[in-house]
Amino acid sequence: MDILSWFVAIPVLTVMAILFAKDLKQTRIISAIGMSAQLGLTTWLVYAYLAERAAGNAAAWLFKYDVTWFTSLNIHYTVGVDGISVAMIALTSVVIFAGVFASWRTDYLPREFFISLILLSSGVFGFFISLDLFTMFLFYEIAVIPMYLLIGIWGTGPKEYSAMKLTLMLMGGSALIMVGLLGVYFNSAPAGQQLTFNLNEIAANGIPVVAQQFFFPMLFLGFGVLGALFPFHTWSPDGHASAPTAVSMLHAGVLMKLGGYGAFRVAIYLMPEAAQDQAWIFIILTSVSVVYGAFGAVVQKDLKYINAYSSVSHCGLVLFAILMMNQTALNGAILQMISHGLMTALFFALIGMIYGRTHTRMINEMGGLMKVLPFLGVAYVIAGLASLGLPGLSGFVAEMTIFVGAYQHTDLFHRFVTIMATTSIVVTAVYILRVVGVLLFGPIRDEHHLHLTDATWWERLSTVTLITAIAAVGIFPLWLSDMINFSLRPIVERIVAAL
Amino acid sequence: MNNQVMFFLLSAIILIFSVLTVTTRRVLRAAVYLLFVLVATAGIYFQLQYNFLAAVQLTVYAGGIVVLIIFSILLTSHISERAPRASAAKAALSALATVAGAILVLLTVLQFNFTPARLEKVEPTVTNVGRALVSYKEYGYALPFEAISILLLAAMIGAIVVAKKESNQEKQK
Amino acid sequence: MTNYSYTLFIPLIPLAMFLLIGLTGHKFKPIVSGYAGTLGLTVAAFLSYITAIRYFFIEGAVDGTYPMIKAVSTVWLRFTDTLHIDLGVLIDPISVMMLVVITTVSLMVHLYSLGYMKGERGFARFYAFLSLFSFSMLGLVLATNIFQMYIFWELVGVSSFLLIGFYYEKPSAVAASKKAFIVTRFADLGFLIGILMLSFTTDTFDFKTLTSLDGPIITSTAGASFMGLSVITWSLIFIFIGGAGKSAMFPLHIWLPDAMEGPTPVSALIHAATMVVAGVYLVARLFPAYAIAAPDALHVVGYVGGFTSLFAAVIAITQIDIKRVLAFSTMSQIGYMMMSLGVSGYGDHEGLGYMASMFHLFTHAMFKALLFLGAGAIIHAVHSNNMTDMGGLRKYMPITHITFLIACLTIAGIPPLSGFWSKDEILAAALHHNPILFGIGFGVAGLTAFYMFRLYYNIFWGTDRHYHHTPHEAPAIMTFPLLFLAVASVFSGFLPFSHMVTSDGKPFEAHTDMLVAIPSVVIALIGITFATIMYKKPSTIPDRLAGSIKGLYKASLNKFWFDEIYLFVTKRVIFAYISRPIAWFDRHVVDATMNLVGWTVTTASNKIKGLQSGQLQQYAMVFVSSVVILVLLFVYLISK
Amino acid sequence: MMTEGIPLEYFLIVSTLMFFIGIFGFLTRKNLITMLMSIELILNSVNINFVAFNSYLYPHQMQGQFYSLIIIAVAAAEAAVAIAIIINIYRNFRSIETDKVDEMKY
Repeated sequence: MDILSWFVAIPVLTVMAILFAKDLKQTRIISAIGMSAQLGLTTWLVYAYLAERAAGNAAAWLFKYDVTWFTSLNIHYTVGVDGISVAMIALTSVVIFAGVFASWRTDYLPREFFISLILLSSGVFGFFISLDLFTMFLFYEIAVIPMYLLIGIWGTGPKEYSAMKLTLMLMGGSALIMVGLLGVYFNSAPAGQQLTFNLNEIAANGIPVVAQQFFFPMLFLGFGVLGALFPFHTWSPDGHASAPTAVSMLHAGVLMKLGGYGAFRVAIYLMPEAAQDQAWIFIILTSVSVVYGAFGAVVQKDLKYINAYSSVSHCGLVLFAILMMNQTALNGAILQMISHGLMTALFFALIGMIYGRTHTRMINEMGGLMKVLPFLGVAYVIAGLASLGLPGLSGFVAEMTIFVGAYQHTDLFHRFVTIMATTSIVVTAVYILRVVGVLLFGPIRDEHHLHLTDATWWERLSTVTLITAIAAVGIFPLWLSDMINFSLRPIVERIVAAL
Repeated sequence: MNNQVMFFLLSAIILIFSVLTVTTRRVLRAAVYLLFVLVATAGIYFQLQYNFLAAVQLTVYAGGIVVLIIFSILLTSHISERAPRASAAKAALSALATVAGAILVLLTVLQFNFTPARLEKVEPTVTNVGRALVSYKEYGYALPFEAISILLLAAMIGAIVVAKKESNQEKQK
Repeated sequence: MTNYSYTLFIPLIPLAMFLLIGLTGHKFKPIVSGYAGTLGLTVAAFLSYITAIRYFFIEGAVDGTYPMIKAVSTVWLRFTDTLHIDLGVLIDPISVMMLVVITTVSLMVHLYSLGYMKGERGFARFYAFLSLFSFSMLGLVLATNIFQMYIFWELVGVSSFLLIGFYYEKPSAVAASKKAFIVTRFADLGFLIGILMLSFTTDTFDFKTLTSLDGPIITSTAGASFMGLSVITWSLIFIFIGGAGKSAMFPLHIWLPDAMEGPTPVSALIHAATMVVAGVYLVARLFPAYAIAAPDALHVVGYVGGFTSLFAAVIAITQIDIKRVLAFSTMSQIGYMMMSLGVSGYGDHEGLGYMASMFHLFTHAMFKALLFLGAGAIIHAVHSNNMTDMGGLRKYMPITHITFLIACLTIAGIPPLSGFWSKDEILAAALHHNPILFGIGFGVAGLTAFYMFRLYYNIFWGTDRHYHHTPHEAPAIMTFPLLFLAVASVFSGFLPFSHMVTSDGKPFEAHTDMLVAIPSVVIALIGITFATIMYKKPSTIPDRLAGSIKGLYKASLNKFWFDEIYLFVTKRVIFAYISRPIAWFDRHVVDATMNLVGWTVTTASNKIKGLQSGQLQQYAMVFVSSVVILVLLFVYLISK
Repeated sequence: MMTEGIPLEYFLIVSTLMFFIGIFGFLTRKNLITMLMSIELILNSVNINFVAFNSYLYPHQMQGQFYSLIIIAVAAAEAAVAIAIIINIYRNFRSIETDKVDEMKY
C-alpha cells in the first residue's frame, strides 16, 4: 500500500482495534497508540516530503497513487500531497493526537466515542490527500457526519438542537458542494472527451467561464458554510458550545479548515475567472465575518461562545485571504488555517479542562483561577496571546502574512478592506484580555474553586503538544512558509495566467 | 314500447334504490335496497338477452355477496342502530364532486355519437359462453378464467387467514 | 569593518534566562532565579558597553560618518521576494546608545529587585518577565527592519502587560494591565497600517534602505496623495500613532498612569526609562524619512509631543500618588523628546533637535529610573503610594533622600546636572524652529521644577506622619542602584552627544546657547522657589491656591477626565452600541433566520403530514375531485 | 329484439348515474360495510356499461360479457376478503366507522 493511504488506513485500523477493546482503559490505550502512530507517520511524511524537495523533485504532487474505482463515471481514488496538504495533514495529526488525550476520561460509552472521533479524523485525512474531487467529497462527508453523533450523544446543554443545527447547515453546504462538483465534472473536459473528477486534469482542461460563473458561488458558499462564512456561521457558536472537548477541538481545529482548504483547492483553483469576478461579494462577507466575529466575542459570557465567535473571526480571515488570490495572501491563508487550528484546539482543550473542574463555562462565575490552576492558566494565557497575534506564536505569522499579502493589491478596495480587517486585532485583544482578566486573574470568586487540582499528565501532554506546535510555527515560520510557498507558486501562476 | 316501459321501470328501480342504498341510515335496509338494485341490474341483462350473465348476477351477487354483507352487518351492528348522518359540509362537498362528475361524464357521453354495429350477433347462449370460456384459441378466455380461479382461491384462503389469525393471537394473549 | 556579530548575544542571553527561569524556575529557590537573571543581564550589559566603546571610540566614525552596520541578519519569514521579515542586529549610534541605556537600567532594576521583591510570591516569575522584557526591548532597538521592530514592539507590549499585571490577584492591577495592552494595541494597529502602507509604496521593510538618502522613500516623488498629504506622509503618521501609543502621547496616554499598578522596579524600567521611549526611538529610527520625505508628519510629531508635555505637566501638579506624579512627569519628558524631534531638521547643526532628543532620552532614562527606584524605596518603607501618607522622611532615609534630590534637580534642569544639558539643547532647537513649541517647552520646564519639588518636599520635608513602624533606609542591594544612577544622572550630561548621535551620523559641534540656558535655569529656579514656599513647611497656600482656580485644579486632579471619556467610549459606545447589538443581531437575526428556515421546514412537513390523515374518505374525496378537475382541465379546457 | 327503441345512451345514462351514486355513497357513508355496498354499485354500473357496449357496438364478440363475468367474480372475492377484514377491524376497534380506523396515518 502506498504511504498516503496509510493515513486513512491507520485510523480505520485503530477503529477496528477499538471494537475489540473491553473497557475505557483499553480503548484509550489503543486510541493513543493509533494516533501516536499517525503522528509518527506524519513526522515521517514531513521529513520525506522535505527530503524529496531538497533532492530537487519539483513535481507538483508527491507520493501519487491512483486506482480507478468507478469506471463508468471515471472516478478514481487518486492521492498525492503538496506542501499545502502536508501542512494540513500535520495540523490534523497534532490536533487529533491532542484530542485523544484531552478526552482521556470519557466515561459515557467510551468505545463508541473514540470510534466516532477517530473515524472522523480518517475522513479528514482522506480529504486532504485526495486529488479526485469525488473521492474528496466522499471523505468530506465521512468527516462531517460523525459530528452529529458526537455532539448529539456526548454533548452538553441543548445538544440535540445544536447537533441538528450543525449537521443540517453543513449538509446544506454539502448539497451546494455536490451540485458544484457535478457542475465542474460535466464541464471538466471539452465536448466528446472523457469527463473527469481529477483536480489536475480539470485544471489543465479549464472550465468554461459561463459555467464558472454559475458554479463558483455554489462551491465557495458550500465550503464557506464549513468555514464559518458570515452569515452562515451560526452553527458554530451553538455547535461548539454543546460539543464535547475533543470534538470542539477537532471541529474548530481541523474540520473548519476543510472549508478553507476546499474553497481554495476547488473553488478558486479551478475557477479563477469567476472567482475574480465575484470575489468582491465574498470579500465583503468575509471582512464582515472578521470584524463581526471579533466584536461578537467581546460581550459573550460563555467561554465556548467566545471562542466560537473568535473562530468566526479567524476563519473569516482565512477565506478573506483566499479571496485576495495572490501568493502572499494565500500563503497567509494556509498559515492561518494551521495557526488557528492549533490555537483554537488548545483553547477548546483548556476550556474543556476548566469546565471539567468548575462545572461552569460562564466567565463571571469564575475568577482567579490562575492561583489554583497555574498550569492551565499559563496555557490559557499562551493560547490567548497566540490568538491575539503575539510574535513568536503562530497567530502573528499568519495574520501578518495575510495583511501584507492582502495589502499588496493595487486597487483601493482591497486595501481598504484589509485595513478594515486589521482592526480585528485590536478587538481580539479586547476580548482575549477580558476573558483572561476575569477568568484567571483577580480574586477567586467561588470558594469551591479553591480546592481544584491542576492538570493531570494526559492534560499536560495534550496542551504541551499543541503549545509546542504553536511555538514551533511562531518561532521558525520559514520552513513552513517556504514549503507552502513552493507549492503555491504554480497554483498562483495558473490563477494569474487565467485572469 | 314494452321494451321501453320495461327499461324505464328497471332503470327507475336501479336509480331509486341506489339512492336509497347510499342514503338510508339503517344498514340492514341498505343491504336490502342493494339487493333490489342488483336484481334490477339482472333484469337489464335479461333485457339485453345476456341470460347467462343475468343468472350469474342473480346467484353470485344477489345470492352470495348480499347474503355475505347481511351476515357481516348482523355481526357488526345492531338492527336498531342507525348510521350517523354525514356532516353537512362533507355531504355537500361530496354531492358537489359527484354531481359535477356526473354532469361531466354525461356531457361527454351524450356528445359522442355512437353508431350501433350492424354485424351478426354471437348469441350469448350458455353453450357459446362455455366454449369461449375454456377455449385457448382466438377469442378464447382460458387464461382469464384460470387467473380468476386462482384469484378466487387466493381470496378464499386470504379471507380465512385474515379472519382467523387474530383469534390465534387473542388466544396467545 | 568590525565584526559585531557577538552583539547577537546581547538579546539572546536574556531570552535564554527567560526560558530557563520560566521553565525551571519553580524547581529552585526563588532567589536562584533572581541571581540567574541578574547574572545574565550583567553579561549583556558588559557586552553592550564593549560594543558602545568599540563603536564610538575604537572604531569611531568612518569618513566622518558613524556607519549603520547590519551585524547579523537572517530571513525569518518571507512574504514576497522583496518583502521579508529579517531578524538581525543593526548597529548604529542610536541602537548602541539604547543598548547602553537598556542594559544599564535593566541591570540596576534587576539588582534593586533582589531587595525590593524579596519574599514576594512569584519572585521567579518576576525575573522571568524581566528577562523577557529585556530581550524584547533589546530586540526592538537592534531591529534591522521595521517589521522586526514591530515584532519586538508587540513583545515589549506583552511583557509590559505581564509585569503590570504582576499582582494578578489585585483587580486594579489586572484592569491596568488590560488597559495598557489594549490602548497600545490600538496604537499598534496604526503602526501596522503604517507599515503596510509604507511597504506597499517602497517594497521594503529594511531600515537601511528606508532611511538611506537615495532610498525609495526619499527619492519617491510624492505619488498618490490623500487629503493633501502624500502616501508616505500618511504612512509615517500612522507609524507615529504606534509610537505615540507606546510613548503615552496624548491622547493615547491614559494607560501609563494606571500602569503604575505594577511593581515599582518595573515602572522604573519599562514605564520610565526604556519601553516608553520606544516611540521616540521609532521616530528617530525613521528620522531621515520624516525629516526629508514627510515634514508634515514631523510637525505632527512635534505638536503632539509639545502638547503632551504641557498637558502631562499640568496634571502632575495635582496628583497625590507619587508614582503617578512620576508617570505624568515621564509623559511630559517624553513629550519633550518628541517635540525635540519635531523641531529638528536633517543634517549637521540643523539636526540639533534630533541630537537633543536622543540626549534627553539618555539622561532621562538615568534620572527617571533613579526617581522611580527612589520612590520604590520610599514606598517600600512607608507601604503607601500617597504623598499624604509621607513627610519628614529625610532623616530616616538619608541615601534615598540625597539621590532623590539629585534626581529632582536633574529633571528640573539645574546645571551642571545632566538634565540641564539635554533640556537646554532641546529648547535651543525649538527656539530656532518653532517659537510656539519653544514657549511650551519653556513653560513646561518651570512646571516640571515646581511639581518635582512639590513631590520632594511632600515626601522628605513637612511633618512626620503616623507610620506603622519607623521607616528605615533600604538595604544595600537597593541603595547601590540608587547611588549608581545618581552618579550617572550627574555626569551623563558631559557626554559629547553631538559627536556621537546625530541625525545623519556626522558629528557636529553643539554649544550652549546662553540665550536659552539662562532663562531656562531661571524659570526652573522660580518653579523650585514656589514649591519651597508652598510645601517645605506646612502651609495653607496650596489649598487657597487650589480654591482660587478650582475648575482648573479639579480638571488637573481628574486628569482632565480622559479616563472617563475613554471609559465612556469603550463601555457606552463600543460595548453598548457595537458589540452588544452585534451579539444580539447574531442571535436574533442571523441565527433566527437560520432557525426560521428550520422552523419553516418542520412546520410545512407537519402540515403536509396532516394531509395523510388515515381518513379513507378524505383520500377518496381528494381522488374523485382531482379526477373530475383533471378531466375538466385536460378534456375540456386545455384541449380546446 | 328486446332492446328496440332503447338507444345505447339510455344505458349509459343509467350506469353513469349509478356510478356517481355509488361514489357519493362511498364518500359519505362512514360504515365500512355500506362503503362496500357503494363499491358494489360502482362495479355494477361498470358491468352495465360493458354489457351495453358489447350488445350495441360489438355484437360479434363477447368481451363485454366476459369482462362483466370476471368483474362479478372479482367482486365476490373482494367482498369476501373485505368482509373478513371488516370483521377483523371490528374485533380490534369495536367499530367499523372509517373515521375511527385511522391508526395507519403518518
